[in-house]
Amino acid sequence: MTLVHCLLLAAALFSLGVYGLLTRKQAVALLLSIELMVNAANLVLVAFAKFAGAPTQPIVLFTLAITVAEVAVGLALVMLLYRRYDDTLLDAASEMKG
Amino acid sequence: MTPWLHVLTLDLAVVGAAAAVMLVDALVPLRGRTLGWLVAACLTGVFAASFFVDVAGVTPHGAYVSDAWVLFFKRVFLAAAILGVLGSIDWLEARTPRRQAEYYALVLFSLVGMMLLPGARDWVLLVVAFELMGVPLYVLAAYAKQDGPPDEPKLAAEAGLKLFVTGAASSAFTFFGLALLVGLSGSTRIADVGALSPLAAVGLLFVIAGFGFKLGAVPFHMWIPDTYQGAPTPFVAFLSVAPKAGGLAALAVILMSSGWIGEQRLWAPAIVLISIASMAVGNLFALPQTDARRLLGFSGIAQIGYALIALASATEQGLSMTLFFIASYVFTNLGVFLVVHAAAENMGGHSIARMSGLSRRSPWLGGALLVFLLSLAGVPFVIGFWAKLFVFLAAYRAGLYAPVIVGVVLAVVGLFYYLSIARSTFMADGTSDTKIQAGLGLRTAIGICLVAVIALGLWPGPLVESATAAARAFLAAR
Amino acid sequence: MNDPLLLAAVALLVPLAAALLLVVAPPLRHRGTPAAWICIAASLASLAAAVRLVALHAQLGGARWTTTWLFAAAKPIASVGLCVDAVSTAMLAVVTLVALCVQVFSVAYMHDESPRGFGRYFALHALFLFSMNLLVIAPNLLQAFAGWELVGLTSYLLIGFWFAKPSAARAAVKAFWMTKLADMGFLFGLLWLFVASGGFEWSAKLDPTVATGVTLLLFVAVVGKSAQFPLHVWLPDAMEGPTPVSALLHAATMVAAGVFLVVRADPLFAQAPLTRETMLWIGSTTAVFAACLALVQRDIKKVLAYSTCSQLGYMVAALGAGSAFAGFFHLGMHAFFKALLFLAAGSVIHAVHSNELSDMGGLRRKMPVTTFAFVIGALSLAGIPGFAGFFSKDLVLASLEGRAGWIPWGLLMGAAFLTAFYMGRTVCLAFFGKLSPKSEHAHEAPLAMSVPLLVLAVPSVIAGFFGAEFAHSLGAHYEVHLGLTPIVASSLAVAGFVAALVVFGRRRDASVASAIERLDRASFVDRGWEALYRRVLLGLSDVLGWIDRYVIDGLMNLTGYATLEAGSAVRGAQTGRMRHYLVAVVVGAILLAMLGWAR
Amino acid sequence: MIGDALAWILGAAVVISGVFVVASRDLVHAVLWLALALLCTAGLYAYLDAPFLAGVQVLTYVGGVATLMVFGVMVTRRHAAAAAEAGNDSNVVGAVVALGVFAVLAIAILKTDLPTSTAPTPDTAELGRTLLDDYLLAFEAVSLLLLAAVVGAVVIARRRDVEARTQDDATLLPTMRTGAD
Repeated sequence: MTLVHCLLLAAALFSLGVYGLLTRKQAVALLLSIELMVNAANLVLVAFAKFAGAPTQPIVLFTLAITVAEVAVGLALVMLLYRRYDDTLLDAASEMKG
Repeated sequence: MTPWLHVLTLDLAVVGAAAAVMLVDALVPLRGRTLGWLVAACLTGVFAASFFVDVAGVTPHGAYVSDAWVLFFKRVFLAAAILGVLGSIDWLEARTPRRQAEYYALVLFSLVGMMLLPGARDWVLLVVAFELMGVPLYVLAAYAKQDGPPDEPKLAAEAGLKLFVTGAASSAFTFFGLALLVGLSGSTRIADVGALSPLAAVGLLFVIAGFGFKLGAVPFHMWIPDTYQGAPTPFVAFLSVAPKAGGLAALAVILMSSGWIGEQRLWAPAIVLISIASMAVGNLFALPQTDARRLLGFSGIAQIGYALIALASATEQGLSMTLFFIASYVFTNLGVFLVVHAAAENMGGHSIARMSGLSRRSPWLGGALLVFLLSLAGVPFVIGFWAKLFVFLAAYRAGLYAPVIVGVVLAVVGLFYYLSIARSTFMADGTSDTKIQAGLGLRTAIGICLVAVIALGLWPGPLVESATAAARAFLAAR
Repeated sequence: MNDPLLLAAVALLVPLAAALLLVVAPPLRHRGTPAAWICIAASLASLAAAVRLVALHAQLGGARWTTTWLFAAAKPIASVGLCVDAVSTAMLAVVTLVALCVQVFSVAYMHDESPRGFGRYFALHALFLFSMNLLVIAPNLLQAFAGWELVGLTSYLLIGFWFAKPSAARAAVKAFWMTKLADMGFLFGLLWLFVASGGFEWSAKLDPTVATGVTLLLFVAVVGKSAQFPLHVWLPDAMEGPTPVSALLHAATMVAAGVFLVVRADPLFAQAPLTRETMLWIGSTTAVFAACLALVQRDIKKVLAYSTCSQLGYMVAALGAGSAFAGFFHLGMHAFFKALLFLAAGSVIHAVHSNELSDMGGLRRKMPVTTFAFVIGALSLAGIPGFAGFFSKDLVLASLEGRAGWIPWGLLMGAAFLTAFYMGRTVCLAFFGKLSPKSEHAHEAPLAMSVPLLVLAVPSVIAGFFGAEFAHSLGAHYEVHLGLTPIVASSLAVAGFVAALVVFGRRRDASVASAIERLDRASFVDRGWEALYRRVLLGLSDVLGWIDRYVIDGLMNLTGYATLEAGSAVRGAQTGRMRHYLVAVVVGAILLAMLGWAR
Repeated sequence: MIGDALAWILGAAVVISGVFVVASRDLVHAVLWLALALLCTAGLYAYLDAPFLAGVQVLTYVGGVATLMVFGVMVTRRHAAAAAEAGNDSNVVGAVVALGVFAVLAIAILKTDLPTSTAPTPDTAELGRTLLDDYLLAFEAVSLLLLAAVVGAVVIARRRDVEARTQDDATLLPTMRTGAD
């Protein structure tokens, strides 16, 4: 496997995440999709460290930590959604528009 | 003590304040409005200290550079936070009297993130600071989760979630872009671009897209009106200015860095496109709005479009005018939101129609609202006029004729809907004649904004000077 | 007090001090009457300083003082200051005199206001006077713009003074919005001027294209402010404001600011023949167009409003013909007699409690002083020989002789006839004929109202005789010569008046209450007059009125409406569904990124 | 060679499980597929000389996935997942946009001359050193971020808020605190 392959793999993973982001209706599923996208970014970081000697490995830890923080808040918000609407479908929360 | 720690004096003071807020709440819970006033006093102290403490310097590996540029932004953020806290005191006491400390702590955390942004010269620090600014905002947007009018809790959940979902998606794009940029250049320094490849270009534009979300620039803007409508209005006052200033700072740090400024051919068209789209969408969508917060949300989208024009010019003048625009926008938009908040608390809602009779029930609030709206509309001689004028002048000098023409034409449209609010406040309502009640904190905040908008409108010189000095310092040190 | 600059500073700053005092001391303002006296005292001081300046200027000449206002990058961008010369001193005197008269008049006219409203009214007046003076003595275009905008803002507040009335609030917004629209021209012109010449000087030297562009942009602002075709539609609506406000704003100050700007910036306009040509045509079109519309108005204030448009058209046409002096002279004369007319109309409205001409009639017996004043104003406006309006109008017309194939000249001659005719009509309907029911209880205005009328009546008659001195101080040449223009103009004016008397004056027995119906019934003494009046004049006016209401105003409204509709149409894009928000984010990111690999 | 083959298999597994993450209708299944995808990625990290990161990845996501599972169960317990995920036209839009993203990235990747280097990747000790040296400020900022996130998550997720307590509770609180003094 070379850098190109890793990057293409990551791009595919990222695109899958995008697809999930745009099609899933469950709020939790949205979080899964975002995890996939961040995972793709991490793969890019690790691949560059391996094949190009870039100082990117430590950054993975940062993106992981940030994502954990985001998901924690996100899950809390999903719980709030669930409590308010008795549902975790995103389209439930579309009262404000226009 | 480490020789460079003084660089972070102000940031550490804010961190200390956040820690103190949580500790105080855990040990000696303060009742009433005391905590809010203490936080405001602390921040005012930090703001004052920014004029006396020497914070110039560089942290190891040049990750963080503190100079006039950073100070300018820190003062802007601190001013926004002080005014935002002052404006929130009464709302918190009225709605969530037992959930105050977390609110202030989260505002302070977000503030630390903002304050780290303009000095960051390292991709990792920049992105982390950006997230530190952003994550507390998700929570604050949903803060009214179970208080107030019956539909408010539901809207709060929706507001927080919409902000979070778009924000988290944007972050994913930022991370991917960051990974590509650092990987390709082999360095985490923002200024190290290396040979610009198509992939690096994509990386940069992904990062711009991610940051554009916080700016509320089109097409990453759609959360704005909904979040503004559902979140607590005093918080929205803060949300509508400080993170935008932070986003602009971050964009400027990247795009005007010694590495990227040479690649202007790549990013300038992107910024121009975003700015034209923001002005068009913001102004057009604002027209049919009936809720003051939604209207101001769209107007804020348009205003960011104006700020981006100057940034796109990629000159020292353009950069300094962006700074001037941000500072003016902080006072104007905070002021307008706080007046809307004060009015809505008394008049039973945020719809523009509800604002009628405001001028009679409180001439000062009505007058202040008119001044802020005129400033947003760019009418002479309040500060917003200079902001627009300078932005247009800078862009014109840089040869960006298209956005200037679009901007001026749309500014006229803006005048239309700003005046529609003003007109509504002048109309009689006939329902009530009682005076508007506004707490001391709210009144203080509005008063400060009003004085700033008028005084800087009559005498913009000092602010122009310091913005220019800041821009020059940045360009010299980058 | 012999220092011109000090006097100018007094004229400028005393009203500001009064305004600030009234703003920061609410008790003073809320009491009402003290606010009025503070404001009037300030205007009096301003007037005294201005009069002294006029006298002093004749001996000493001009003076100029500036200080740097704006810095950017340690380089002065602009300055503010005082510019004392013939134009500014004369304008200052006219403005302060009219303002003072209006304010004294208002003390009685606004008597029924609550003390708070009364105080606010005078605070605004003081602020307005400051703004206008700031514009008048501006040493450069930037300060003029500051004054210009402040004038716009305060006039917005004054027109919308009765903001609780929806129509007044709407009129105020319309006036503000339309003039602001035009002000974008000013702003652009200013920017261009700055970029081209590095400053904001009145007499910057520019290359021809730039000069044309800059002056055309400035002229757009003038069209808006001075209510020229086609941006004049806000002016009739602005009559919703208190009548003294109309007297101040729509006679001597706000609307005249546009003309004044062109007079001031004459060196710039002199470099742009194309702009002047445009002004010539727009001015003469407006003059005749608005005069036709004035003919059929039923509201006495709207007659005067359209008449103001028309007279401003004269001034703009004169400026277009390159005769700044003629335009400026007419501005001065017009300020006197139009303020007089508005105040007299205010006096009538105060007595009758109605704006409608059909509610008036026969007032000459009830209100002799007001009638006297109105007739003086009307004769002056009509340009009857001997009155002030005659001299200035003659000068304007003379400056147009032979220009553009005599067409503008002919248009203005037609307008002169129409002016005399509609003023004659107004006088007949309001003051002669039978008493209407509403006029039964009318009584003469109190002293505070009649004195300003008489004061303004004096210059409305005699000011014209000082044309030569005035011209001399401006370095222009002026003499009355007996030529084609004065003879034709004065005969047309007299003819117009006589025609109006014949049409409206004969039937004194007819009920004036139904004046309008009477016009519509075929009840004219002379069938020939009737045919001429009904078929030609009324027909023309009706057509023009229709165009005005449905085409021009309609277009203005349509622009607003279309923008609003566009806003509503796109509204659906904000669906409220997060999925769509995410689509926008992702698509935006891809589009941006495509910019990247497209390289 | 065996490593390479294994990497290809892992890569394929990542993509396939990714497809199921976004495509499976049952939320619990989707979470499990995500766990598989993340595990396979961890394997790739190990292959790419980042054993420490592989470990972190596995450890972090054990907790994370467990939490997500709970949510998945919570949701599906009450609602028929199938009904919730009933198809609509947005799948087409999503597919087109996702393909667009992939196309943009792929074209940019293929058009770029990627840098190469034979420099050794840092070992775990080196990683720890840089974290507290080069990235010191960012590291501290991240710790603040985590603190803020915890505070925020608690604020939002607390089921019964403090002010929702009865008045008695409210009057009780000060006395309790006085007692602690």
